[in-house]
Amino acid sequence: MRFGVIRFPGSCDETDAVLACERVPGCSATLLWHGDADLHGVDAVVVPGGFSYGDYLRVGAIARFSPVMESVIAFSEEGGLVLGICNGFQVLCEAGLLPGALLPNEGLRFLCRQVDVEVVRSSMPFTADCFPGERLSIPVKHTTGRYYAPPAELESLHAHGQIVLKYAAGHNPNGSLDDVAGVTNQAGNVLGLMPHPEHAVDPLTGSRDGLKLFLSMAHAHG
Amino acid sequence: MTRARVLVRPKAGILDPQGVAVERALPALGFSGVANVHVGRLIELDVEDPSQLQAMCEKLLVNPLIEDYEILEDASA
Amino acid sequence: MTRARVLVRPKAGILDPQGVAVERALPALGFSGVANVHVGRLIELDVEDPSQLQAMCEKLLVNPLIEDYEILEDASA
Amino acid sequence: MRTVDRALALGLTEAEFALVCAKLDREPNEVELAVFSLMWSEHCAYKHSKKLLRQLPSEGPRLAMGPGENAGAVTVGDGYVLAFKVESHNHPSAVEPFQGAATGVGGILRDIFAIGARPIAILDSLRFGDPESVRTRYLLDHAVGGIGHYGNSIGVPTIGGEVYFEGPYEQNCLVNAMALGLARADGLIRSAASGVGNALILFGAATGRDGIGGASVLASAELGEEDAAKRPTVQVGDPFAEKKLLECSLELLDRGLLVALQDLGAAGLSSSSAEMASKGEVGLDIDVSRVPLREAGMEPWEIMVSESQERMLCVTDPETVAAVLAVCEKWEVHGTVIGSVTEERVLRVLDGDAMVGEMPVEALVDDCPLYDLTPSPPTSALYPAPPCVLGADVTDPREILLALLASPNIASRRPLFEQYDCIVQSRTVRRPEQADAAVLAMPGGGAIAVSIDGSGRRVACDPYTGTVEAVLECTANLACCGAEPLGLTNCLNFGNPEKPHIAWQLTESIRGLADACRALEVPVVGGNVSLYNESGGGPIYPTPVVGMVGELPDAARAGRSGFAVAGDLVGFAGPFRPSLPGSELAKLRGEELPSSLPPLDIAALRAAQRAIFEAVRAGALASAHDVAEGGFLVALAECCLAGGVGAVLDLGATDDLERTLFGESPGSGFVVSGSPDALAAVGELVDLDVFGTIGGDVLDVTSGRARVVVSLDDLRGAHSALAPLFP
Ligand SMILES: Nc1ncnc2c1ncn2[C@@H]1O[C@H](COP(=O)(O)OP(=O)(O)O)[C@@H](O)[C@H]1O
Ligand SMILES: [Mg+2]
Repeated sequence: MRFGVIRFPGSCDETDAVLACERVPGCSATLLWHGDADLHGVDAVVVPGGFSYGDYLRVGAIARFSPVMESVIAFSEEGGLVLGICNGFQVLCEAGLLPGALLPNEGLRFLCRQVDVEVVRSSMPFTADCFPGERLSIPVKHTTGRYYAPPAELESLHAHGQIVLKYAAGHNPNGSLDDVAGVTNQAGNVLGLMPHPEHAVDPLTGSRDGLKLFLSMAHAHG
Repeated sequence: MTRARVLVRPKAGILDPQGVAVERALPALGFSGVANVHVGRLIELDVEDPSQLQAMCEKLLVNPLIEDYEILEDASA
Repeated sequence: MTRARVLVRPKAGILDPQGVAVERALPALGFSGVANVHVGRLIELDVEDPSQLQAMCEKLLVNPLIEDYEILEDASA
Repeated sequence: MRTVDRALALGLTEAEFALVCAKLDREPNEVELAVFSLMWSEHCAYKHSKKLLRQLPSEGPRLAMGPGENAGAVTVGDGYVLAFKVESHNHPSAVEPFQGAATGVGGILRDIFAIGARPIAILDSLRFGDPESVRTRYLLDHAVGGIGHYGNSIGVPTIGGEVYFEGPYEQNCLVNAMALGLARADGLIRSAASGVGNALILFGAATGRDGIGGASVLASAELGEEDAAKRPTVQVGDPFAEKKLLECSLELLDRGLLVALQDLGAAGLSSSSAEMASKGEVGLDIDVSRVPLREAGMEPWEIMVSESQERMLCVTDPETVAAVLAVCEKWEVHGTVIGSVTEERVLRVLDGDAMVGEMPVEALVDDCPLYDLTPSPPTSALYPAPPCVLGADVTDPREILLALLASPNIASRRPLFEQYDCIVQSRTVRRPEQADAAVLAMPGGGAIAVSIDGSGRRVACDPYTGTVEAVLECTANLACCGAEPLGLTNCLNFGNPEKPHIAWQLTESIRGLADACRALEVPVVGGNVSLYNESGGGPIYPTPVVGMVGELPDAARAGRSGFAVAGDLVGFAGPFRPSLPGSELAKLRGEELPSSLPPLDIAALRAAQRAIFEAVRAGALASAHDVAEGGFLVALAECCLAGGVGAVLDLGATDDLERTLFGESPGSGFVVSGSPDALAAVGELVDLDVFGTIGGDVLDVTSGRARVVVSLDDLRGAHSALAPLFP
């Protein structure tokens, strides 16, 4: 399986995401340039963390209009797997691929911290290698990670099982509603999350728990 | 060219920690009688065709899920 | 209570990377004829004594080294 | 105004102005005067420190690039080199802490990629006044915010640093930033312009009136009443622009398109072009009318001295100009040919067809007079005693321990470092508070450890020994991670060197630095000097900040500071001879600074540290932590806190309990833990006493009839004292 990792001007974690994908047996990864609409036949797309276009104006706002994002939208509509991490999550929300928005952390500061994340739903392509309720130790690092959706929408996300990952009790770093850490679209082929699974793929640098997300994607692809 | 200002503010009902922080800091500096503080964004620009402003807001400048906006045209000109 | 707005913008001559980013993004979305874009902050607040607004700006709301401001009183009330 | 008066206003002395006229054979015009005044400023010319810096050893088998280039570098195996440098941004940060600190980070990162290395880490070294003061909290909060903003946004992890709070920094905070970069050994590039006829290309951000006369003038004069007037020169950092500049620069190098590369720092185009010409022994023609401007109507002299951030200069063959510009286009950075390399060693400034300045390169770069200092030790105390916050009647060791843990210089820095991305780039093996130094994995499976240190208060007590201590503290931190030192960088933050006792502090400190580096066989690969850190409140503590890089063969065996395995034994190693004068406890008690510190036996300490790093890298020790501020008992508490586990220890009777528990001697004592066999083996190589066992959730220490019992929760509570500073 081949992952494509998007590179916007201002992306920071794209190389880390490539390294994470490459740790999955049988998988490779390539960088996709923001200005190139061609996805080069990749099997899944990762929209990585960072500060695309400086995150000026509003996080993710400018990146969503880049040529590559048009193709990502089309790719997702055909059922392709799209994983948005941190800034990537913000971009996917701005692009309308995921519900809700990300607001400044309650504490207003950038926060880099290892947190525990709970798998709410494991019957889906991104978390199939986890068991329900499993706690994953994954770092967060962001200033704008407070998940928000209007009350009715949030209800519906719960009802449709679209809340896939939650911060474990006492681990919510940013004031996200209902401790939401990661949400999926209705179809279940697009996942956005604020924690950085690509920074939890090797015990040497902290934890290996995040690798499960990439392994799950590979298994889903078959 | 028309000079325009777009005022963008957090939608009512959404926690605005920046507003809260300012509201808390003011009394400590001796300013009393301040309430309802909100912090948003100001965008100033020259536009040839002011009728495009609304579309610009809806497409790029504002996220309607979390923000309200107001356009002030020719504000300073 | 008076509703007031403080418009804070980068001082002339000070680098405004946000303004540059927006100015670059707009044409790509099909909005031409836009220039001189600057992005600043909007602070809205209710004050009992509007004569204190200037002092609030100078002490807390504005960084006078790099920002200018303007006070709009009773703007929406 | 007469030219000479303008020269004086710009900071030149009368004699220097006369020398400029002699070098030019006439009076300088406006452009030339602006350029000379900056090139001959303290900041650019090092006129009060250059002679002293010559003492520093800069040779060694691992040296890949020594002082003189934008950053130094050492080899780290597998064909890689590691570039690193520390630099100050003190005055800009005192004026506007967020942007000052942010642009400080931006500047040091440019120095790293200017030699062709990809930045892989940042560390910060901060000095502020009393955290109880509103001003200090504002400065600290914003400086930390600025560092985080720049480093986080550009995708370079901030993996470590240090902060001290001391009265003399109240009006002169220090913000130093260190950066490291990785390059292939054959991928480094120098800044020497060469090849007559080659094109000079400016790329990056457009040029505005940022910091005109800012950094160089600010950094070359004491802060005084007229600060307000200097304020319009604030530079705003744009990490997004720098990220593009970085990728663009490295791609240009990768494609082999460059002859020379240089960043624009203090004094902007003037110093960068003059240095490139000087190093290459050529001349340069620069047409300022070609420089992309952010503001209309800028004068040629303004363009030459603007300190707009995020800009680079490169030299390329005329044939490859188009290719260079295409790469610039790809990364959306302005790239403009602004001039060319000439044979005659003259910097010519053109404005279109008009010649607006013509200066011999040598005069600009080499002919600024270098001054001898007139050092003289002070005859009375230079600094007031710190305020007393712990009465001398408090003698219960438990109470003292908790007071020390909660004191600003010792309390946990978590509220600061959590604002920094310490993991981007996937190399961080040891994050803040996991070990005494940060550890980064290297391509071949090995690792490097990095530490930055320097206690100004101890240097104020004794500039020579205090500086030796700073170096040994750094090597001790590396040793605890299993690393052997490879190279050193430093930033010398001092007051006004024209005053005899500041001159003495500087002279003694550099002598200490040189002696320590020689004895440890560690080359100084580069550094920076920041003088005139004075205000109405007097000079800062003399503050040499030492940044050091070491290496260990196996990243997986990097040491940890926290107690790891319940049941393991705790030992204390090293020729530790603690003393209380000048310690943190003495500070809390408001005691006067002593006028000297006990001398250190560098050779003995080197041997002890070697024993520690050998044991750590062999995997024998489960933890190692050096005794630093606060002494032995504080070090034990830190081991418990980092490991989340208690320990029960019996030190035996001692004749001076307070000195044993709280005395200091940087770099010489180590709390280690491991199996009985492992400690016995380490004990063969270095003095080592076994004191007890890891386990439980209290720290329980007995010495003679004294006993200290503190729960982990109480330790943690005291150690979290800085949290309220960042509400
Ligand atoms: N304290 C010091 N120790 C060793 N080298 C130093 C020291 N201070 C400055 N240098 C060296 O002098 C040269 C000039 O420094 P500087 O003007 O700060 O460079 P840049 O303009 O690239 O930042 C650099 O190579 C630097 O490493
Ligand atoms: Mg440089």
